[in-house]
Amino acid sequence: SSSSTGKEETGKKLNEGDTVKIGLNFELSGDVSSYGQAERNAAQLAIEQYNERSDTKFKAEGVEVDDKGDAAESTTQAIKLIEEDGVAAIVGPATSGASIATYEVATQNNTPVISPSATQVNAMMNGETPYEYAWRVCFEDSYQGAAMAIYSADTLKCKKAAIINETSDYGQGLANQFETTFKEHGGEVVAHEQYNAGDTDFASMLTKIKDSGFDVLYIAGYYSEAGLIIKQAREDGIDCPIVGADGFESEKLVQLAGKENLNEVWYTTAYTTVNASDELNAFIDAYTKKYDQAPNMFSALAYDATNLVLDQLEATGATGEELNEAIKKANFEGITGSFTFDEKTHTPVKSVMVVNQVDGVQTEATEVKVD
Amino acid sequence: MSQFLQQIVNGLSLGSIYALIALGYTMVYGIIKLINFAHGDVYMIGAYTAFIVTTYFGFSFFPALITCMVVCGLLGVLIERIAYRPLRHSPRITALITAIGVSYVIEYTTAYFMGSEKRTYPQLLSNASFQLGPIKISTQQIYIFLITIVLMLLLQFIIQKTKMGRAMRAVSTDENAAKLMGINVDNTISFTFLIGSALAGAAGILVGIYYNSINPLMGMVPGLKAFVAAVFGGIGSIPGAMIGGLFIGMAETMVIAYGSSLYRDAIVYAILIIVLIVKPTGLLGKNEREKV
Amino acid sequence: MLEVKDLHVHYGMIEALKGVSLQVEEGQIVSLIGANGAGKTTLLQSISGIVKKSSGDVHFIGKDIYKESPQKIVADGLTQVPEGRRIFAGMSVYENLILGAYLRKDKKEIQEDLQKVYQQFPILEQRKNQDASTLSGGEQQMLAMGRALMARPKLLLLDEPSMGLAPILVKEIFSIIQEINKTGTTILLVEQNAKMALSIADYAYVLETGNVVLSGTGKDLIESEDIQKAYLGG
Amino acid sequence: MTKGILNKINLMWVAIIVVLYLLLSYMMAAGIINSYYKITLFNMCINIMLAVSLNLVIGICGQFSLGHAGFMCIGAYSAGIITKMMPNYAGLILGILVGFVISTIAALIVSIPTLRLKGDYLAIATLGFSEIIRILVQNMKITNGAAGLSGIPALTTWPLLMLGVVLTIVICSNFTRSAPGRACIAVREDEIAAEAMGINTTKYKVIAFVIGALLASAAGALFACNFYVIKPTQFTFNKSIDILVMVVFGGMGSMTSSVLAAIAIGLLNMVLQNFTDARMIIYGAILVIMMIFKPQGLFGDREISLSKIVDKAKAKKEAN
Amino acid sequence: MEPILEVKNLTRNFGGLAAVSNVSMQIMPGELIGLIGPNGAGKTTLFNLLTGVYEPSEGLIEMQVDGKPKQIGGMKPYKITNLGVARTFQNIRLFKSMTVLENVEVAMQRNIQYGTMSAILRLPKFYSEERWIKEKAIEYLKDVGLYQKRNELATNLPYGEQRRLEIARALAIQPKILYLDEPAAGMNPQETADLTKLIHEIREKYHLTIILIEHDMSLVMNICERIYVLDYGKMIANGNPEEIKNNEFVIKAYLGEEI
Ligand SMILES: Nc1ncnc2c1ncn2[C@@H]1O[C@H](COP(=O)(O)OP(=O)(O)OP(=O)(O)O)[C@@H](O)[C@H]1O
Ligand SMILES: Nc1ncnc2c1ncn2[C@@H]1O[C@H](COP(=O)(O)OP(=O)(O)OP(=O)(O)O)[C@@H](O)[C@H]1O
Ligand SMILES: CC(C)C[C@H](N)C(=O)O
Ligand SMILES: [Mg+2]
Ligand SMILES: [Mg+2]
Repeated sequence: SSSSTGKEETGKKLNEGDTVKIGLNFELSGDVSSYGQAERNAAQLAIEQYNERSDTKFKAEGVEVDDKGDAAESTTQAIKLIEEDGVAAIVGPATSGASIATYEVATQNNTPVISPSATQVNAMMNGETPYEYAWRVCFEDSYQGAAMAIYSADTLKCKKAAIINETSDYGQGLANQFETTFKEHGGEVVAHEQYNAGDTDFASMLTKIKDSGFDVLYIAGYYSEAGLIIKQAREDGIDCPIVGADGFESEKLVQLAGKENLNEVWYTTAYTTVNASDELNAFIDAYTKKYDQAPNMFSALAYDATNLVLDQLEATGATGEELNEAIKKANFEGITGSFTFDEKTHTPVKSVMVVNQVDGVQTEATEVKVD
Repeated sequence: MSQFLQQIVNGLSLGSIYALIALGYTMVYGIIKLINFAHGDVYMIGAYTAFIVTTYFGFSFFPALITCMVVCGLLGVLIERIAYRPLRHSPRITALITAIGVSYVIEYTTAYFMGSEKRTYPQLLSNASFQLGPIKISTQQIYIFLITIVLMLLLQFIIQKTKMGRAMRAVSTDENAAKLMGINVDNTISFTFLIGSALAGAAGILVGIYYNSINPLMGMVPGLKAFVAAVFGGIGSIPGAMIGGLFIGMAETMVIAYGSSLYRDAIVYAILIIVLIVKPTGLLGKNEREKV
Repeated sequence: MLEVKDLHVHYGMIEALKGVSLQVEEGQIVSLIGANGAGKTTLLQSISGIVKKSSGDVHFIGKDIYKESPQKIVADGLTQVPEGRRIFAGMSVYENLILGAYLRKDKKEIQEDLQKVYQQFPILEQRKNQDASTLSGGEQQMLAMGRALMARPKLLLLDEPSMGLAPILVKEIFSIIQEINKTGTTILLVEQNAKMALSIADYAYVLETGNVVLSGTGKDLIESEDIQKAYLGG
Repeated sequence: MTKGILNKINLMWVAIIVVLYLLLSYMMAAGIINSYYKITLFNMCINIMLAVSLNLVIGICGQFSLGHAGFMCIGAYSAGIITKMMPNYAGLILGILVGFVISTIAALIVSIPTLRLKGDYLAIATLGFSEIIRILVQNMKITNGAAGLSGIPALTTWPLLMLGVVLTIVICSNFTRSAPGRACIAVREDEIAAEAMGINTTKYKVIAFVIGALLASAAGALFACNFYVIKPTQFTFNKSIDILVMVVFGGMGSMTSSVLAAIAIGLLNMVLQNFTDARMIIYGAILVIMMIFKPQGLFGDREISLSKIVDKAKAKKEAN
Repeated sequence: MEPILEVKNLTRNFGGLAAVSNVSMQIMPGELIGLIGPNGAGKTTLFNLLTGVYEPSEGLIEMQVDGKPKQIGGMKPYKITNLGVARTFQNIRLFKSMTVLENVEVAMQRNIQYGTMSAILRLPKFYSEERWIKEKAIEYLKDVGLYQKRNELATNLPYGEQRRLEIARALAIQPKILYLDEPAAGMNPQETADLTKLIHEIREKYHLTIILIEHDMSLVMNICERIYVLDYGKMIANGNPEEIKNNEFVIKAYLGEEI
């Protein structure tokens, strides 16, 4: 079997008709399994669609593993995928912590890892330089946080912000950047609260900040809690703009918050069904058909990440270093937008959209520039 | 001041929910001294049962509540039969491990069939709220609070005053002596699980409606908090569970209101530890020195 | 009334009863004596259905109770006062007594029986609302007997009722046993205190390491030399 | 038999360990154990250290602690932070030592007042304490908050792990089979009687608790330097439960059992990986079934004892 | 001669109940004292006070330590034990899953010099002391006739032997004072006779002061030099067996008409 370091072996050429294995390393159990499963589903869909096409050179096979939402397990599973299954690339995991835990092994073994949604600041960095084989197709938290701070200060003309963030890296990353940029743009942060993923009761937090005089509320977290916060805030009579990040992007946000409460709500995202492209609509249809539920942003990102790998495999017919080089140079058009990679950070250069909700319906999407 | 009053309302409603789960927990513990780790998951099943019967079969609140309580009650009995009864005479920690196993099975079976993402409820109870001077209370909060109190009183009555309750207490102190009185120990324990789990079912639907958000792992944290609440109040004591639940809810609320939300759980645990050091068997737990 | 034939009981690998047979006739006091670990408690517990029997035969008033559950056996009229009293701690004296009548539905008669027990053991009435675990050993023994009587047993099994009691109480307990017997309850009495047990017995058995080694009327056994030596310290 | 430390039995143990070590090293070098199995093996080693040390607290001393993850967390972060600054073995050793100091202080703070608590009350107090540790770590700058540490140098090597495992087992079993260990067992069996034997029960509970904490902290350090990344969410109450499961699954009070359980659960996890969606259902069901049919655990409270094996062999020889 | 133990006006309340009430006693070195009284009189509670399990509500307990009286009331049990006080329990409290030998070894804790470090590092001190402990423990087992059973689990011993093991364990503490709480409970006359002999032997061999609680009057009256009688927490009589047998209060409260 293969050597344990893989250092000397920098990849191999594929023959037409070969079956290429792609590792799908996702959070299939544990607290964050809903993200992992949504992404796994989309990745499998992409592979299935690839195999159904008649114009392809290879067959692809997705090898699923469960990292349980745990960093250590994620390392272990990445090694399994590389060593035991001999995958050409790994898509996943969904969360940053689990993703970062695979970069060292991936780089040692010349196997690209593409995370759909590891948005943590500097996630791909190994000190000053990025891990050579680590990639993501989402933008990083600070970027979104900054974008929303600019939008709130300049477009919405807000002066005083209250921030509520999840205690996770995602929440903290967004909140910190929002605070910094908002201040730079002349704003002030008058209240700052945190919650744990899974919390359901935000009454005391909202009661506490209610009188602090804020004119915009930034929620740095995912739809599952953000939906409840929005609902409870609106019912509590907080009617100023509520803004957030791509964690809001889900059908569930509407269900959780209630349509009537989703007014004056904006969030940053790379994925929007407003003015959806044909490709995006096709994806939504196919996904809905296959899994009997609508996809969300995470599925879309995973779909893009998988297609990115499949495209480059198809183009190069090689694994290892050559495949990785192709990814680095890729100019990818996906359903979450077109992008190239910033070679210094291995993060896509993508535009941020700010989406507005009116009665729970996304109405318009504006592009925001961060500099 | 008005903020303070409002925070008290917030604390009471959060606390009632913990208390509601803690009641069933403590009841089962009181009788067979088992930490029923799966209790939080039974509560989750309650929430899902209500979700299914209301969403797919269009049940209204009360029929849904009854269904939940029945389903969860039976589930509790089933769990006891399969996973705890064979271990009744093994070390308690062994049964704790089966409880953990059962908990995994329930959580992930639900995730398998219902998906692991969040679900939302139809609006089953009016969510009108009214202003009482400076404070705002919703009808749902009142419902939860009242139902919790009523159930606590009912439980206390069952355990202290009824024949079944006496049998339960007898089984809890001495199983073999209870048998010699003609008490059917198995049935009594099943009954305990029936009631305790039905309570969890009631909690499930109420929380589902109140927060409008359920998922297969939703029982984990409240299960743990309820365990903490039960211990705080003196595990095995029904009023203790009520007080413990209300206390934990109130403490969390006050830490957020006047401390830091960052350290919410840390501070609550610290208070808990201090209380236990001062009163090693919880607030209402019997401070029984073993007779030598 | 009670007939045990060739009863075997095992605890895991240990055979605690190795084929015990005995009989109790209606209205009698039958005593069972034997050293520690002879299997006396095991015998009573297996009759009551608490301990699993390996093989043998148990009949009570003509009915096969070998396989019956403890609560059925109690319902049939066979009640036991267990070794070490086993009163329910944390419950009041009154509640303990009422639990004795757990299977009975005749509320009124239960109350009457309660009064009877209070008459027989006045101390229990004085202490009726006290937590039973705070009673002294002797009081607990009376409670345990009173509790058993609340079931209106036809046959009462007593396991070492004098254990750990002061001499003055031992005498009192034995006279209570005789009184209970006079009011029509048959008694199977297990005792270490062989002298007392034999002196009130109509018939008696001696158990040694799981076997009945001797039996006879109480009087015969008291006079037997072997018994004198081994159990009466003579 | 007992001729000081260089007795026959001890020498036999040394021989067995050396052979086992060389065998596994060879298998790794030859690729019979590939990297995936290797990391699974590494993981098992860390779990052995955790399970054996928790067994000392729960199985031997009878103190129901649900806070083991907290001490692991301390060790992991101490080593993580220091080796990031000093990415070499000196750094790792320093990290382990710093972890020891902090864990000892933490263990003393929690144990002296709380070990008076009994059973489930103690469990909740230790659980709470370990959550407090985690929340502090989650909110500190030096630990990089919720994002955790990444880019920790991979200093954990096979010889180091083997050493960790062997030392853990030797420490725990030497302790158990000595006067202080007997005192701990006495405390577990009957606290009042133990006190009547002149045993300062608090002292021995604290000793066992601190040894357990130190070993967990060492395991945490090796863990941090094995997986590149550590996050506060890895050290929740669920981690403590996982360790507890190993202890009970194996058999309480037996070091051998904890070792075997850590290995068995590691293998089980490996096999179950193939059942992604049903994995946890099967795992849960196995826990239930296993406990019902073997409530004493996989191996019960038996220990592999060379001296007994030797005695038996001798007896057999003589009989022939 | 100074009394080895002096109890002055000792009281212990449980809620409203005075389980031990204003009790005073003087015990001389080497005496063999009986403590009798009806059930619930407070005998065991008195032992618990003397051994530190309970704290006195009022009163003093003075023990002769290094030639000076020392107040030990309310001290932690293990500290009192380490002054040379041992006891057995009314409800046997052995370390059930330990072997017979280990039970005795545990009791020798206070004579052990090596610490946790020596144990873990297996320093020479460990080996030499362990050997000594084992030899000593075996000696105590021989005293009570349990040497043959040294490797059995304590829980597997028959009742009578468990009581003997409790005595061996108490001896291993190398006490000056030994409290025995109903050592003959549940024994038949033959076993009781053997026990009586054993108590005599160990007292001679180890120069013990012994106080024992017993309901078996044949034993008490046979071997005790002096008897204290408790009733409802109060000391109602104190004297030699003849005096006690004929004391009308004792007859009324405890013995009944004839013995
Ligand atoms: N639960 C048990 N498990 C294993 N062995 C037991 C159990 N109960 C009793 N035994 C054993 O069975 C035998 C008979 O015990 P049993 O309690 O019936 O004796 P006994 O005659 O009542 O003695 P005593 O006079 O002490 O009450 C003894 O050897 C005892 O050790
Ligand atoms: N921990 C306690 N809490 C409350 N009451 C207690 C406690 N310990 C003892 N008592 C009470 O104190 C009284 C004396 O009990 P104690 O056990 O000392 O009696 P005793 O003389 O040893 O009786 P026996 O001969 O039955 O063993 C009893 O009424 C008992 O219920
Ligand atoms: C799927 C998401 C929860 C992942 C998150 N954005 C992270 O970086 O951890
Ligand atoms: Mg018996
Ligand atoms: Mg006593």
